[in-house]
Amino acid sequence: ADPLVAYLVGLGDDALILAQRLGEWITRAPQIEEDIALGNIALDLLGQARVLLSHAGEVEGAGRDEDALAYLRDEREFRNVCLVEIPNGDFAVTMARQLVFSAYQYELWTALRNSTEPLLADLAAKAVKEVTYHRDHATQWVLRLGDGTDEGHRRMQAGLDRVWPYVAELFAADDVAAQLPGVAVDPPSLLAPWTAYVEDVVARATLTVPTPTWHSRGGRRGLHTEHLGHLLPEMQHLHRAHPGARW
Amino acid sequence: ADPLVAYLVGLGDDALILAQRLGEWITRAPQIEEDIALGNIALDLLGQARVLLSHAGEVEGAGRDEDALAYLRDEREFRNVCLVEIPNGDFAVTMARQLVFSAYQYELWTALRNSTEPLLADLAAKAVKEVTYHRDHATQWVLRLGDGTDEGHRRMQAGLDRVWPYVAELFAADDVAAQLPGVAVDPPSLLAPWTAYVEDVVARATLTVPTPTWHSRGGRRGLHTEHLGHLLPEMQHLHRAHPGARW
Amino acid sequence: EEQQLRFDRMIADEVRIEPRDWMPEGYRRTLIRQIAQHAHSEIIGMQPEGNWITRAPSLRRKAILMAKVQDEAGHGLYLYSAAETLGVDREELLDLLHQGKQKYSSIFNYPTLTWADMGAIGWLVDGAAIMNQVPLCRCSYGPYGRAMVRICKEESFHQRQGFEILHTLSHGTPAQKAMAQDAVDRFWWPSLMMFGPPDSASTHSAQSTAWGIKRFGNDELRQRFVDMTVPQADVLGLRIPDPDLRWDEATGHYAFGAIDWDELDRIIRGDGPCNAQRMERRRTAHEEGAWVRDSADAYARKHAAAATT
Amino acid sequence: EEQQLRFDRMIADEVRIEPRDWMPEGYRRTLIRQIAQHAHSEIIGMQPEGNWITRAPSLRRKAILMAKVQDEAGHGLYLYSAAETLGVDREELLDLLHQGKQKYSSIFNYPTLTWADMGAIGWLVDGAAIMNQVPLCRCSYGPYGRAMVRICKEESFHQRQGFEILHTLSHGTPAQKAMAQDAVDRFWWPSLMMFGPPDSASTHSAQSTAWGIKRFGNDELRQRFVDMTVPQADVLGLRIPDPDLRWDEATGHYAFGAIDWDELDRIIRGDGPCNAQRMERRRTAHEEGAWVRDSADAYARKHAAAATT
Amino acid sequence: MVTATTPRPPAADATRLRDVAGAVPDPEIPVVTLDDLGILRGLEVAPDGTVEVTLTPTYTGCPATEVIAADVERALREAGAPRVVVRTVLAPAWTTDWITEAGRAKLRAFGIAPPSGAGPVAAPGTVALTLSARCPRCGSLHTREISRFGSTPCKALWSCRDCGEPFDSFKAL
Repeated sequence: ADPLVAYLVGLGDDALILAQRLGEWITRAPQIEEDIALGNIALDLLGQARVLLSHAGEVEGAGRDEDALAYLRDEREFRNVCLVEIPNGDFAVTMARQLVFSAYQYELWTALRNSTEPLLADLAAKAVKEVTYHRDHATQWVLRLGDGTDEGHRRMQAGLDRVWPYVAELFAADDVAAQLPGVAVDPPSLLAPWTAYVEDVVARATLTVPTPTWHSRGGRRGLHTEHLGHLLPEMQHLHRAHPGARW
Repeated sequence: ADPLVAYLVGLGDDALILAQRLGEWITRAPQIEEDIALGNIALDLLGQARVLLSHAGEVEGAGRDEDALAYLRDEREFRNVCLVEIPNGDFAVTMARQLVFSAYQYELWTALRNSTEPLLADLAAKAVKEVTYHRDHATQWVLRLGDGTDEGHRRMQAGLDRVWPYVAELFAADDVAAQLPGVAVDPPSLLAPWTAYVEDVVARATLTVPTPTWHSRGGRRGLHTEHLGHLLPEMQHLHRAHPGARW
Repeated sequence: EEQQLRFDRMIADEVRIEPRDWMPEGYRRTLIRQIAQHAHSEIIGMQPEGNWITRAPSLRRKAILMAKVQDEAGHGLYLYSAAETLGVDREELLDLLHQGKQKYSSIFNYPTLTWADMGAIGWLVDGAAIMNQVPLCRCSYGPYGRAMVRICKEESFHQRQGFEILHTLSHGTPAQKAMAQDAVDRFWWPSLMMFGPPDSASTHSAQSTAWGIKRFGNDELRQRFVDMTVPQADVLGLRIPDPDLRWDEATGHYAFGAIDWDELDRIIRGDGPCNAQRMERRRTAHEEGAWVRDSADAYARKHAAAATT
Repeated sequence: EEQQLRFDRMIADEVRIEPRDWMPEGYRRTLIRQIAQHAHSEIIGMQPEGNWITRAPSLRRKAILMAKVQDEAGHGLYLYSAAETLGVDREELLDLLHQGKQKYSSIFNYPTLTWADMGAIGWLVDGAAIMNQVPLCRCSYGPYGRAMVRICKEESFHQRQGFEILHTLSHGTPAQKAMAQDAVDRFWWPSLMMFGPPDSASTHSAQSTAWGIKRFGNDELRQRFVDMTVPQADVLGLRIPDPDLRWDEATGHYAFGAIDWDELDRIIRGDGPCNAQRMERRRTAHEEGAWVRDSADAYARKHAAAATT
Repeated sequence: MVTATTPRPPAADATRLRDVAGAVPDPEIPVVTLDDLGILRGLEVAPDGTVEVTLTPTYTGCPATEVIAADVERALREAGAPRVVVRTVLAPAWTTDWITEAGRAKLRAFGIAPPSGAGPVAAPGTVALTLSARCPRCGSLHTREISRFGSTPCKALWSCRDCGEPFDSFKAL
């Protein structure tokens, strides 16, 4: 398989699955502003996913468009990291995941602005601006919850604890990226700046960086949590129920 | 459309969808005995559903088997009452729904033992025994929760309040049944014995029969709650993802 | 008094009333009630469509739907802000909604059962909403009128997208076309009810008209909606579910069948298919979010205090 | 003392120890630990399969799977009862599980990612479990041995169903066959680990053997399992994911590749893909069910009191 | 409407067609045109008469982008273009700096504060700085942000502490 296709699909799936999870929040958020904010972030991620998956389909050259990739692959063919597929939990869990992921994407897109693959570089230039907002949004909430009420603090710490086992996978060395020097970013190289940013936020929020006893692995190889198998039926059902239909 | 097919599908869908909901409890029940009991009841209902849907397919004569009917119909083609599709809620909501539904099915199958349609009469003779257990199980739990702790009482009353709006639909006059004298049971005729049984249980449980301000309608005409549209993707996904495959 | 005279003159001259202007208490209360109901409708109206975000059949449609629901939340916030210029605050208004003391549009008490409902809501429900709202752009109260101008523009975009969803479906597979027709069958009559009871049975109207809040009667707007929509149904290739619908040469309008006002009454009383569900979702979101809002408030107080010391 | 001598003689004569018989404390503790771990494995083992009940691809398979998971719950209850004959009660044992102080089989810390995993679990995991459990039917402790007889019968039925699922898939569409192969690829090595570390590294074994609890070494059982399973894979038309696997004429057994014991260690330490999830589900079910159990207890007390007064 | 002989637009017509495309209104804020927003990046007429238009989306996920493409295509066809190809390019990334002075004036008149200042500051450890939006109604800078994200992805919701007016503010990007 073409590593570029795999790389694009991996990044695209991250964005797609997280957009799907954030979409579940809409009409359930703690305040209307957050219905909007989470919807907005989801929309940005969906936009990234569409660009990445469309381009993956073009490079692959087998006639698959963004919808074929999003709706007609099975669980084992998805290449997202496990972090994005875990259930939303309460608002603190979602904000912990947002902090982790948006700070990761911030470093990722910043680095990919120099990708030798033009589409990635173009998308990165655009996405880094969007993700700056996402990261700021998550940062503000981690601060407000961590350094607000006792309940906020307790829940926010629990949120960090819940998502931290999924962090290491984001920065694990990746076969696919290794085959694409200049095009892709080496995930371990993003860890230091990510850590600097996130640890600062966690400290300012009077919270503790968790030290998890276990770590997710293998999302990029299609080894997911059991949660993805419940997300995909909901996402894909209608499309699959009408084979070949246009929408 | 053949009213007999519609009648069989309606009863079959009731059993199928409730079996699906009860299946969601497994590994989540308050004690292991209840994982077993709810699984057992689900299995009985699934058995009823298979007989009813298979027979509906045969009568229809269009080559649809139980799986075609269960997995390849869309939401608007399902004919179950809305009661069975509402989310499980806590254990009290589920037990309230079980009391309502098993007491209804007890009267239904008791009456259908005299159906002139042989398959219905045969199934009824067997099902009434199963349902006697289901009704007893629900009754015991409504008593234990209603007349146990304060929290149990409060939650059990809330459970009754949650499901009672869906009761009237079970006993609403039904076009399809009306076209099948001798074969089908007239739903309103089941109300009096059902009420006698259920009101006695509710009273013994020191609870109050709710008087809801609204009522569900239209499940038998394919007008469902929005919940069914989230249950079906999960249930049907795998089957639909592999068109024509055998399992 | 003089203030009242000045107010009456402004209304008569179609000069807009602004937040700092004096206004009669009844005018203020009427506006608060109407703007709040409108804002609540935007917020509750997110639910029937939000129900399909996770299931949209293409990524493009998912994006459009997400953006639309977000628009509705934005309109809701916008309208609550407009209401706040009249001296209430959003929390109070939300409390009144949650307690069932203020209403939202009954149309949102119908379930969205298929994807085609996203089309029917855009085409019919947004279409009816726009018909109701365009006259409000000239509302005598400035902030409300100006809000409506911007909201109407965005709603037109939504209506166009709804039309496009139905158009795609009605020109798609037979199953898609059937889905589209079914959605129109279910949403047609409730859309006509969105204009409210017949003028003969409508309360509030005369005073609202005098105050320059309401500009047209319910029946007149309903007729305009039917006249606009029927030819669009032809373009869609979909049937309006009304056997009595016909073009009336004499009046130059479409004549249509009798509306089941009992159904509207029942739904307004709370006995609609989704009233309980919509309110429960709203209350649950609010209650489960309380700790989040509390923590944010505590943080703000803490850091405001820190900044000033 | 005399009791000890009598006990030793019973063990030597293969006379079964029964609940009322005197037994050494170490024997009792070893059995409690082993039976509890076995019961916990049945209960936790419901989760990977329970995960597919709502998604089973045919009604027949759904019924079979439901019945199987229910059997596992039944086995769990049965085993907790066997443990209770040794003077502990189920609540204590569940608490130890929930606190992480007693273990369950590591195999259940792998996720079930596709339907074919239902087949692989039945064929490989239940197959390995049976291989481990059949000797326990002759366990020196009566209640445990008799429980195992019943359980092994039902497990054989499950294994056969698992084989049948994989057989159907491997003779189905290419996608189904790929799904089956993928499941075997993922479950093969973890199944071999189910027999525990190599005898050279195994603790507890010698004493358990002396007490008539354990009958065979881990490596011996593992070899039997491989010898039994490899020909079945041929029937299924599926590949065992081990490049070193070959028939060894000299030994009359299949030789197989090196097992990644680090992986097993990691999972036993808690760093497996689903350890946290399995425990969380179990604890949540227990905690959220507390009010139900409490109310049932209160009801029982109330009505017992009423009956005696 | 199809005429028997569709006249092939001369290459010199490119300027006219560019004006046509640039005058297409934004579907959600129809008081401003594509030219006002600066999202029409180029228009070329190929030798065979095909008109190639290049657009850039305001946001990657902006669902209006496809609608805009369809509107441009229709407008150009009505203006006589025989064949229209609309391409969406991400680079260079659109920025609110590309909104023209005329566009800003129109936004203000419509009640939307045009973008000013910058997005959140990226450097870690600093408080994100957002400049105050000017009330498009009374011109006051005494305003407060109600929601960072507004009804459309490109806007935030503000309100004026002086005249009370709630207003959308175009986010600086």
